[in-house]
Amino acid sequence: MLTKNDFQIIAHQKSAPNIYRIVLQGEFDYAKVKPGCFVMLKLPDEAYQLRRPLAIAACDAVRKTITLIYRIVGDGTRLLSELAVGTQLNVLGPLGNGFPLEKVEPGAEVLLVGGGTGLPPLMLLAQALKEKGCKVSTAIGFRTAAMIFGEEEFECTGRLLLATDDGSKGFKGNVGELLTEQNSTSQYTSVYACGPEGLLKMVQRHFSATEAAIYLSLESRMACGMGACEACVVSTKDGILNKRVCVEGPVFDGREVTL
Amino acid sequence: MLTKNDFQIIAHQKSAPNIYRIVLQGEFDYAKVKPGCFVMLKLPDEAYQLRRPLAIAACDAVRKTITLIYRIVGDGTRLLSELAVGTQLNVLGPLGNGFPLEKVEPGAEVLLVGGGTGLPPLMLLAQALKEKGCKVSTAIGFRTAAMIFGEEEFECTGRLLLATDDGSKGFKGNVGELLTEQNSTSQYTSVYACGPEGLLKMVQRHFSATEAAIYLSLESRMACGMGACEACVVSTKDGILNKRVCVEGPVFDGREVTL
Amino acid sequence: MMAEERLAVELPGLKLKNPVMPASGCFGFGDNRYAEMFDLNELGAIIIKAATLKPRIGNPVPRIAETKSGVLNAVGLQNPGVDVILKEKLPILHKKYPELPVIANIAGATQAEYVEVAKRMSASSMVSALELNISCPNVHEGGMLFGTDPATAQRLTKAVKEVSKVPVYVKLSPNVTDIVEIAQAVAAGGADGLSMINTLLGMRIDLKTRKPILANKTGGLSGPGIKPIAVRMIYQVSRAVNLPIIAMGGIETADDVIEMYLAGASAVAIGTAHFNNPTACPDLIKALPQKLDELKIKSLGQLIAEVRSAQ
Amino acid sequence: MMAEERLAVELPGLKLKNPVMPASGCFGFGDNRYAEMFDLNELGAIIIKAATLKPRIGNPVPRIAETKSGVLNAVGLQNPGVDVILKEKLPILHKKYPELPVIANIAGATQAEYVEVAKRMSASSMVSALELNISCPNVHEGGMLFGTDPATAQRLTKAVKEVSKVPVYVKLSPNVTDIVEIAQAVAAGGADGLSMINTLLGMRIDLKTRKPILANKTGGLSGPGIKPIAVRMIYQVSRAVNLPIIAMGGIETADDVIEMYLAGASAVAIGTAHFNNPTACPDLIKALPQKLDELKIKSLGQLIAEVRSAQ
Ligand SMILES: Cc1cc2nc3c(=O)[nH]c(=O)nc-3n(C[C@H](O)[C@H](O)[C@H](O)COP(=O)(O)OP(=O)(O)OC[C@H]3O[C@@H](n4cnc5c(N)ncnc54)[C@H](O)[C@@H]3O)c2cc1C
Ligand SMILES: Cc1cc2nc3c(=O)[nH]c(=O)nc-3n(C[C@H](O)[C@H](O)[C@H](O)COP(=O)(O)OP(=O)(O)OC[C@H]3O[C@@H](n4cnc5c(N)ncnc54)[C@H](O)[C@@H]3O)c2cc1C
Ligand SMILES: Cc1cc2nc3c(=O)[nH]c(=O)nc-3n(C[C@H](O)[C@H](O)[C@H](O)COP(=O)(O)O)c2cc1C
Ligand SMILES: Cc1cc2nc3c(=O)[nH]c(=O)nc-3n(C[C@H](O)[C@H](O)[C@H](O)COP(=O)(O)O)c2cc1C
Ligand code: FES
Ligand code: FES
Repeated sequence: MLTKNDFQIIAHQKSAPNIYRIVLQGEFDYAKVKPGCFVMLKLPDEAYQLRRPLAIAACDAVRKTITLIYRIVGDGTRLLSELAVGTQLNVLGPLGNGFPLEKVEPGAEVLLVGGGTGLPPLMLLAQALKEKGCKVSTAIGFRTAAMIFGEEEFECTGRLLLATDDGSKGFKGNVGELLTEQNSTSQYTSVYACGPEGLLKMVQRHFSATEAAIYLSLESRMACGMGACEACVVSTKDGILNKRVCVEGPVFDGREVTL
Repeated sequence: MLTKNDFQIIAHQKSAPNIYRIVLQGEFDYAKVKPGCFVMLKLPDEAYQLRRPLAIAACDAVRKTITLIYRIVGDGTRLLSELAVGTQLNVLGPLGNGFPLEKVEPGAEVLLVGGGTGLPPLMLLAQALKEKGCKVSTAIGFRTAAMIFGEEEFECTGRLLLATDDGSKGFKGNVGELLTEQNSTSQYTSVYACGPEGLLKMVQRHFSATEAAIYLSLESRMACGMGACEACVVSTKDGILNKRVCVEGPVFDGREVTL
Repeated sequence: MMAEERLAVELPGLKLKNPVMPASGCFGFGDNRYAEMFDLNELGAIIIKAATLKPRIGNPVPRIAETKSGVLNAVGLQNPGVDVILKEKLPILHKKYPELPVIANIAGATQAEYVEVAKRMSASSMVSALELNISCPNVHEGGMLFGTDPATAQRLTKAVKEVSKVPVYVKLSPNVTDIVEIAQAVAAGGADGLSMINTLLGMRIDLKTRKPILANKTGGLSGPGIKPIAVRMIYQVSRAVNLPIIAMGGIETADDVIEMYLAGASAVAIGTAHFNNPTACPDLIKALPQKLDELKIKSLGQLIAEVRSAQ
Repeated sequence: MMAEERLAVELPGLKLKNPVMPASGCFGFGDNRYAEMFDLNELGAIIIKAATLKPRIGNPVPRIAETKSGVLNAVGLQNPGVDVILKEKLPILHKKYPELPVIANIAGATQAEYVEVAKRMSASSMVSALELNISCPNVHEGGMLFGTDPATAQRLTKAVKEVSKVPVYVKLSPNVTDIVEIAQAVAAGGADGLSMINTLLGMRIDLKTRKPILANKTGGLSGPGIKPIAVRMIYQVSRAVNLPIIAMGGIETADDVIEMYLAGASAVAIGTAHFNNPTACPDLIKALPQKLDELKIKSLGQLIAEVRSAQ
């Protein structure tokens, strides 16, 4: 069931410069949440007409909580960052198709590649893949050491490959260079990526010649989130804008989607 | 000095159906506050472009607080009523000319006439007149007993004449009928009124043949509150809309203003 | 009076149990997730996404930008074309909701195209009325051009009326100097009703890229920020032209619906409000009876009559 | 570069230390309480309330209504007439702020009246430029009519230019089908610059009285809700007409100012934002240098040049 219920903010803190982690408690269809799914938050100010899509980074069906991690990029996320614990927030969800977990075998070696605010959905994914018995490696990149977040989460679920542009922590360079240097292409049966367009394109290029299944989680400006307005479309192989990120996505087959 | 500072809500409760009392703490020019002065509150939602004018009902320069009493009449006051203690509210003020207290002598018999949300400025006025040594009578009217607010305030400052339309408390009828019945026209040297247009007109009629000074506090839709936009004008004797409620008012000579 | 009867309104070709319908472009062809949140049978009717003769892939992305109390869209009439709509989309909708009146929004680049789409669409028993979209600001041929010149608008309306088997509501553009003149022209062309208003042409520019946020550069502005313009136009037109008006433009609450009726509307459509509140339509339908009580209005039918006679 | 130099802009008749000025009608003649909140010398310039030949008492009240992210006003050009303004209002302003450039907004019911007001106003050494208001929606004669017909607009501009001793900025109405056509007409009439945009014609209706809230029925819509329309119009006009543009319409923040520059503006005026924030102008002036740093813009002058050359 898809619902729009009021959730209560039960925790809200800064995790890194401009990055916030918010825990919301409330009722929705926890059984339908898959890694890669997202919610749309209504901002508590009447001037804003669009909900903000944010990926579910963690989900606890027993305590009835979801965790979101977001970066302040504009007015909406700035407003969000100012909300106090105890405030009610209206949550539409769960939305979107998640990563197709049923296609991966226990014991498989899988790679997660993330950057920026692409990390949150990968956190839930890493958890799920680990529970399934996969060998999870995660490659993530940041500008500099001070910007890093999510390190613990990914260390808990497997091997973490960390890159910073300035080398202040981990590999010096971007995630693409890290993967090239590690020569890590062939051992993975599935590769999952979420992050800026450049990172997704790099993953497409890097693994196109391999046998690995490639899954990319995309962002797109959304209005309805319900598959009704055609705002959020992306192109698949046939080159026309025929897939809606909000219902057919946000996760797409990396061999089909045109970035 | 005129300022627009953030005040903190330190108390906020319902006083009667749809009537709220809010106490705000903050810095502004307390020395400039006279009975009849008002503030303009910025609503904490970007969709609202106009501040809401509210009269100062009580003012404590030592504790640095002002008390406002408002009725929920539309979206703005509804939003206001939902704000929790601790919230910051931006206050522009003090605004307007108050009642001309310098013109009344200690010992004088004065009458305050109020209805609806005209009561708040009269509360501060009753206090000031009492401190000046005047004999204060206040006549106020409500629809029914359950709607009454401000009773204690006016009982503290002098004689209270209370009317309800349905007679559920005090005189049965409106304030005009109460004054007629009491035959109270001649003993007052000054009459101060604030409330709906009908009540103000009644006061004009009722006291026009007397010697009493008549002061009416008016409401008007405002934009700037600064005397710049000409939105809030009213007519004085010459019949043209030439006085701005926000700067020349809200208190006008009842023998000059055209309602 | 029963709750339902109070909300019932009758317009050419449309017997509506209530006056609330999703606006064109904000509800697709009903084949979306809204049906998971409420029963579409609760709606007064549904106005489907614009149909063109050939499939249209629409504009490049981004197609949407936010503004204060508004939204800019430049979807660009993406649709699978009238034949696919008739063969694949409408049958699904009709099977699930056989009683739900469907208003088909139609668009074209030339008069001939409009006429052809109207002919095919109106021949379907699943379609109760046409909404002639002469006001889309997001396509480069046709679209808004048909809605800004009175003579062109009149000619097009007449041509479509000649072939249409169902009543035709002409959807007017607010991007004109004199909306009354256009309304009079389409009335003279034989329109059965009007839809007002489509979006206002607007733009947002990204400060970093220095380019318009929308790939199409300009887009159509909708949402509560434009409501006062819609109210003004409906007020002016309803006094000049004796045609029923389906009102749209920023409607969010029952108060907004009544304001549109007082301006001169006979029914309402809801677009942008869906984005913050996916159950905007059923919420409004539930809120209306209480609002009527509060304002001592017996029924919407009577309100329409009272407003018209007070004009 | 010094902070001041970064914000300085030069327009016909106007050497501005910064591009921020209060918009006409929202700041009176400077004789109001804003001066208690900041030093008016901080402003780039001031655009005074519309002046007409004879005193005008304006429209009946209510003159103001609120909308979502907007305000409707129907003040109706209340002013004491050009002679009183020149004799009583401007000297006060000039004495207190001798360096503050004054742009005088002028209006009229006939071309002859406009011309007469322009003649008298522009003859004053206290006036740096005229803003020719051909777009006021709140008066029944003249006003907006001059701004909706290209030929009339061109004729009026030419007549005013012939008598004016200072540069003339023509203030355009957004209530038109084709703003570019009007801008081209006034450019052909000899305008030195443009002011864009005036308010959009709107209405709110009171649910209880069933009557428009404004006594004048319709009013002009301003505020952040109309900004996307202003941006679009400035973008279109700046590409078609080579005249400097003073931008207005919903500007609240430094971001909004830069967005207007990216659309094609050379200076900005602030109206509605004053109501929520009486220090909107000085706040913007203070915020601009940091915003320029953030966006790596050396100066507004250079930004104007870059935007023009990228067009
Ligand atoms: C499926 C999905 C999942 C996402 N998950 C996350 C997440 O877990 N953490 C996170 O920090 N961000 C995530 N994003 C991006 C996030 O939605 C935007 O950063 C956010 O909406 C920006 O809002 P704003 O008001 O601060 O920015 P503004 O730029 O002021 O927003 C203006 C409009 O543009 C939209 N917008 C701006 N940037 C983006 C973007 N990158 N993607 C989509 N819409 C955008 C906004 O939603 C809004 O409608 C996700 C986006 C999508 C589509
Ligand atoms: C000088 C002055 C002092 C006032 N003092 C008080 C007071 O102490 N207590 C109190 O309850 N009310 C007082 N009012 C009235 C109060 O300002 C309005 O009730 C309030 O602004 C309504 O806001 P809203 O958003 O709920 O109503 P809406 O109707 O949604 O407001 C829409 C717009 O209309 C304006 N408006 C609506 N009603 C009035 C009104 N009666 N007077 C002025 N503007 C109005 C609002 O300010 C706003 O701009 C005073 C008004 C003035 C001018
Ligand atoms: C995303 C989106 C798509 C739209 N598509 C269409 C369309 O295909 N045909 C049409 O006539 N109007 C279209 N419109 C306009 C709406 O039907 C409606 O006239 C307008 O948005 C004003 O109503 P609102 O403020 O309630 O959204 C669209 C509006 C939006 C926001
Ligand atoms: C209360 C009010 C009065 C106005 N009076 C005038 C006027 O006299 N002359 C004029 O050209 N514009 C007038 N305007 C329009 C503004 O100058 C400005 O063009 C418009 O409001 C858009 O800017 P904004 O959104 O920043 O307010 C007035 C606007 C308001 C809100
Ligand atoms: S956001 Fe509307 S279809 Fe995806
Ligand atoms: S509210 Fe602007 S002059 Fe009074």
